[in-house]
Amino acid sequence: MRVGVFICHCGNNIAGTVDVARVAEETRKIPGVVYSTDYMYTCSEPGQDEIKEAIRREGLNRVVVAACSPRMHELTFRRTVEKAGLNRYFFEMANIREHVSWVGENKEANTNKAIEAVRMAVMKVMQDKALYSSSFKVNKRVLVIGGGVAGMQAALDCADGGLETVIVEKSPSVGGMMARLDKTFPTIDCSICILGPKMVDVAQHELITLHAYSEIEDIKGYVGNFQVKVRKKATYVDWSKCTGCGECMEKCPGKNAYDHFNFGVAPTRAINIPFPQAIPKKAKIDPKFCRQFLKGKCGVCAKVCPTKAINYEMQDEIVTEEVGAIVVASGYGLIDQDLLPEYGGGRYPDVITGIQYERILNASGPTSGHIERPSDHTEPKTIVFVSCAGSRDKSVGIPYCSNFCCMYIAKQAILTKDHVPDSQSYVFYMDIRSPGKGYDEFTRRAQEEYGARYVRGRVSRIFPKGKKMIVRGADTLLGTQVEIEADLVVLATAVTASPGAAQLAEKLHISYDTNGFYVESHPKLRPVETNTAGVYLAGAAQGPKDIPASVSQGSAAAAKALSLLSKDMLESDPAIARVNTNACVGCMKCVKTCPFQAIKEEVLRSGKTVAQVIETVCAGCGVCTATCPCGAIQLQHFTDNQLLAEVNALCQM
Amino acid sequence: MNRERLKEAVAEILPGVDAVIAYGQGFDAAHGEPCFVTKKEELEGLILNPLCEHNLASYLPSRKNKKTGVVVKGCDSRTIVQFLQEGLVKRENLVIIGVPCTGVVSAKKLARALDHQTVEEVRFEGETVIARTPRGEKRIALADVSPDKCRTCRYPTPLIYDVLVGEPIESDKDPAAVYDDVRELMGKSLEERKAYWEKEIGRCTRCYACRNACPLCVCQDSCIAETRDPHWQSQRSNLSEKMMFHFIHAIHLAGRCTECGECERACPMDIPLGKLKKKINMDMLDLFDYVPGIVCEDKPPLYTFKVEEKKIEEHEL
Amino acid sequence: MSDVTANKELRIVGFLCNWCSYGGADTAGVGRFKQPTDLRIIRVPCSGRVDPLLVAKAFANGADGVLVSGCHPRDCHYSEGNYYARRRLEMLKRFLPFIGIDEKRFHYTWISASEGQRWQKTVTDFTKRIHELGPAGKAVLDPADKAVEEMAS
Amino acid sequence: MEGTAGPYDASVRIVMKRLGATLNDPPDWSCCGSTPAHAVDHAFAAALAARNLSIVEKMSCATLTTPCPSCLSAFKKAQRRMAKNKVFAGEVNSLLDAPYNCTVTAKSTLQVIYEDIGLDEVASAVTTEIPDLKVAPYYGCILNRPPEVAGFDDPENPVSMDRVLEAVGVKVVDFAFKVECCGAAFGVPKKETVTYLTAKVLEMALDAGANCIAVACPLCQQNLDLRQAQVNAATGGTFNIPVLYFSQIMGLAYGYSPEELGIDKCIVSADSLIRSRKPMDAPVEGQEAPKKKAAQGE
Repeated sequence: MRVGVFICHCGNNIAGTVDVARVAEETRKIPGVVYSTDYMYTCSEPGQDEIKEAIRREGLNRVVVAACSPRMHELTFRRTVEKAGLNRYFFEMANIREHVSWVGENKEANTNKAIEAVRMAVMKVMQDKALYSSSFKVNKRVLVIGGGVAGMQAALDCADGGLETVIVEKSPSVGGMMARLDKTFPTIDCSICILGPKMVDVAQHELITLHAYSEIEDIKGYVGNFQVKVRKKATYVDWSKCTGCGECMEKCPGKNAYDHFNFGVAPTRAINIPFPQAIPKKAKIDPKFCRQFLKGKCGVCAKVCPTKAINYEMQDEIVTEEVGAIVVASGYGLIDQDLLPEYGGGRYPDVITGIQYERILNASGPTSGHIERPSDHTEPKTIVFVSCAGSRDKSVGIPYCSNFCCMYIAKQAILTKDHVPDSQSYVFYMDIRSPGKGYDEFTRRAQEEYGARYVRGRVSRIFPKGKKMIVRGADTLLGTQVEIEADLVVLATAVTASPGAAQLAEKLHISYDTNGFYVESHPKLRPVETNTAGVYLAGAAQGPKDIPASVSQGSAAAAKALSLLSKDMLESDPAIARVNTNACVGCMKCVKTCPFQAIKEEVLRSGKTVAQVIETVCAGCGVCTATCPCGAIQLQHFTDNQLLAEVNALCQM
Repeated sequence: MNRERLKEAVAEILPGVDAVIAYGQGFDAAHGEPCFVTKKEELEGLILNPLCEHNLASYLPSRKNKKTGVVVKGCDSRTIVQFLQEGLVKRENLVIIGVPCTGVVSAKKLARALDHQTVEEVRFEGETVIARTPRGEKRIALADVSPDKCRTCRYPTPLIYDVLVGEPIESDKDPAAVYDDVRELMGKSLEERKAYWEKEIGRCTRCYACRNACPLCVCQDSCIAETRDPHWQSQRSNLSEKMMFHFIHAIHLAGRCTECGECERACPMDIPLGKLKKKINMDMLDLFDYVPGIVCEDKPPLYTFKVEEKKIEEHEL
Repeated sequence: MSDVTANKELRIVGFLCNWCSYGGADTAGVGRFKQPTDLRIIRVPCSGRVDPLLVAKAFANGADGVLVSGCHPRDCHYSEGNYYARRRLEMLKRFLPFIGIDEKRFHYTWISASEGQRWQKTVTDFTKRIHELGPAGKAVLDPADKAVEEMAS
Repeated sequence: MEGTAGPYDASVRIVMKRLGATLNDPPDWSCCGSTPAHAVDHAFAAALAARNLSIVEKMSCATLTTPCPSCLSAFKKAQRRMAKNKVFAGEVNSLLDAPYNCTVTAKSTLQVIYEDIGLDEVASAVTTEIPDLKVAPYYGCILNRPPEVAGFDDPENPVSMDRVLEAVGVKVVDFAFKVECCGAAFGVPKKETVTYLTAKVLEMALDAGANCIAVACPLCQQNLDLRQAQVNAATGGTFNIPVLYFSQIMGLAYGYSPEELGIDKCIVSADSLIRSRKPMDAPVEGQEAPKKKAAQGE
């Protein structure tokens, strides 16, 4: 056994609070260690060359690097030792930066801690076994969850890259939030006009399969080979027949169905096509409002449908898709007004949310683009915008900034002036957050060219007075209380994780933060990857994002999927469970506890029954190893002996 | 306990099985021992009395695929139920002869009561044991020489059987008292408990008799107390290694031990090994409302989980 | 081990799952959240990998405290590992005092990769607790041991 | 309570009695400390409140109820802080002859009626209807705020009083200033503030179509009622809207006389409104009608 140890200064990051020279010197005394040195930046190219050189010069067959976290550079150094001809698993890292130099103040204690961390790594590396990854075929198809702009971008990029792509969208049409917007900042170009073509591309691309009005039921498998069950929810309309003529919607007597697309600004029909540009442009019935379902008699749509597409007996259908990579672009949600009782909590019709206002501004919206008060359909002259309605407010449980409200409020103020020239907009804000190309100029235009009055302060209460809504708030710049008699109040309600985000995360085995947004595997360097191989993030599912950011992340996720699936075979991680058939007594307790059903019973020629690991299915958690009473099933690279070596290194008797 | 009816029952099933595991007379009058009956002629050797202390179910996993008949007392039957829970035996390969039991004799306790004299004859009159030694006859109450498990026995009648020899018996023991011995020890201070086990386990010779006798020690020859890979412990016979061995045994039996008492019966050093497992059983009952070896359909608690654990709370620092 | 630290420090072993808690400890490092230096970290893929016997072994070898930390329930990278861990470790925590090991010396908890501060607090509080309890003290030597030690010396 | 708020005291006792709840006065109760005390010293303020709580503990009553929100929050604050902070609790108890062990909880009378007695009970006792009455329920600033202390009803849009009054068959208007500050506390130092704030509340009540304001706080009652003249003088307004305790309105609905309920003591007379009251025709319907309203209420 010839172990070489390399202690990294990491500039001053480690050397500042750890006596690296002494660590190297103490390490040299450990039996088995034949070479030990310290180096300024071990991860740098010369640093890595130094390692390769030492392996040759000193004939090392095991290597330990004491530096940063293995989560940072383990892979780097594994490649290094491999280049020098060692098996990549004959390498261990001692984390003396994140776990030592950065968190301990006493240099002597740190140094001592570092020495022991290294001793531990040395003991482990001496127990390490050579491991060889086997390769397996990948399924060159991609699943995109969510048909918003991020999801569509990802899907189109993947498909253009030649990969079959499946989109699962939970609402009846793709387009997501962007399809609902009127104009987009900072260019004021028509949202649906620039999104529409993308939606059409999605529909027409021969490599894209779209499951609209569908949800993820269950996901099994692993990178390269996922099996996904998709629940196609019953629309009660046979979409293979439906031409989207809209005849049914015309005649439907169920006139007050809740309009999800318009966020309830106005009612829609029980059978409806969400919006003119919908993709697919198909009708669906909302049983909650359909007379046929409520009263058991009506059938008007069935009568008028020219293609006889209506089917009241329709049931949910489960289809299975096999894919190699998954892009999660499930989008975001918005808080309900009831969380804001001081603003009326939804009791006042003329206090609406930003997204509702978008629909009112929108030419294809319920008011055909005429700005009116929901209460009496009159044209408002004084409009007050309240930013941070819930955002940056611990008492509502939302500590974070919703990212794009400042910008769309400025946009809506500008559009309001366009629609109603004699109107006056007020904007209550905490801070104007407009860090983006042309963004700050845009908010200034809203103020300077369109005369929107910006009031720095929070709104304490909104209440009705006659036909008006009184908005009372603080003007922290004037240091006084202000009251504005508004005709219409628009709340920039806080952005949240999309409903059901947590359940989806559990199906995907990815993690989500305290606010329900999905967690990327590194905040800076791996922003679209998750900790589950083959699953990537795009759009606001990972955190509040505006359109350009969502689109770029969509493309980024697609790039990741493309590069993953550019290979025909993937290398399996050899750090999985193995059974020592001599030791296995066939009690099959491991089978009972394996979270992945990766262990099966097998009868050897000798007639002995033993456990057998299905290599491609095993994810390497090691629950089986902790279950096995006779230590017959061992998680490679984390075997009992390897962990015991570390324990013994720490606590000698 | 009716020997004649047992012989009939064994004779009846014998043709259909590979062997019937029953009790025969041991090396002296004070001991019973397991005996494998394969032929009618061997029936005469059978005994059925309080000397039938062993848990014969222990042999079953090694005969998983052989059709086997077995004689079990109430306590022993729980072992079979546990085997079935864990899939260690096949029900269809078992013919179970159950015998309701009013308590057995601990050979060790009897020897002690007779001051380790040679035993020439042992008779039973109801609840009394009459033993003849060179010093003459001695009458001893069965309760005084029965193993601890009998004193809190809740299941005198087997929980699972194909044939029942004798009439079912109801337990007259208090269910609450089962874990009194554990509670008593827990009542002591940490230091006292430490000292207690250092004294008890200090006597251990690492002969592994307890492990070999244990019906639920599935590993047998690949026990990690002896292997090098994984190398959990050295062969040194010092206290911490002894402790470690018994720790292993206890943890491996967590939520599985049916408290048949074989470990204590087999231990030449009289170490109260049952207590270790009973403590964990007590916690399993409290945490998961689970008692090993009662219901065949149960799942041992450590091989399953609930997303919301009612009884497990986060521990504060 | 240098005498100074030898006298000051106690031996605390931490088993951390790679995906959440080890990441949480990294996050604490990146945030420069200062911590006591006693604890040593052993990285495992999942809290479900932590065999109760590993904890027992650490104590048998003279550890003064053992900490196990995994992903929060529902958030396990392997979806179920920490559920098994929870049952095993709870069983262990209740068993330790029976054989004379103070259950306060053993703690298991859930810390996510984003909870650097929570990690800092856990390490600080647990280390404080162990120092309040003092050294665990080795099992008394029995003759077998004495003999070996004499031979050694 | 027996002083300026006599009518509140009387009406609450009558109503609770009618609803079959027994009220035991704590023997030798003392001042709760209210607003002034905590300005001096927190432990001292808490002690004043805790003293009463500990007396009630000895009476082996589960809850201490007070109609006055100010007392209530004094009690609840003491209770909360002592339960959360053992050190503080020790400090406070050292000031008391008998320690308070945080076993009894303080509740406002409104809360007891709304949660413990229940709307059905409330409705079933109704015997009289008052058709002309249109009430604006005014909860005041501290009855259910701060939420973590009060732990009752919505801090911004409370509804308990609305429901209770609806249950006794009274028309309740949607009132936006339920928890608006009436400025009472500034009565002495800054009169113009009070008149300004009070005017807003009164005005909003009228705008909302109310002809009467219901309150659950002696200070609010006194302020809104007593100061209307001042307000009119200061703002040139013509306010003349009666301000009644919710308990007084309940009393009327239960058929008690204005005198018993101390309504005659109001500065702004309520006679014109309550003249309209008449007994329910048949007792059966009399039972029915309010029940229905109660149902709507929920």
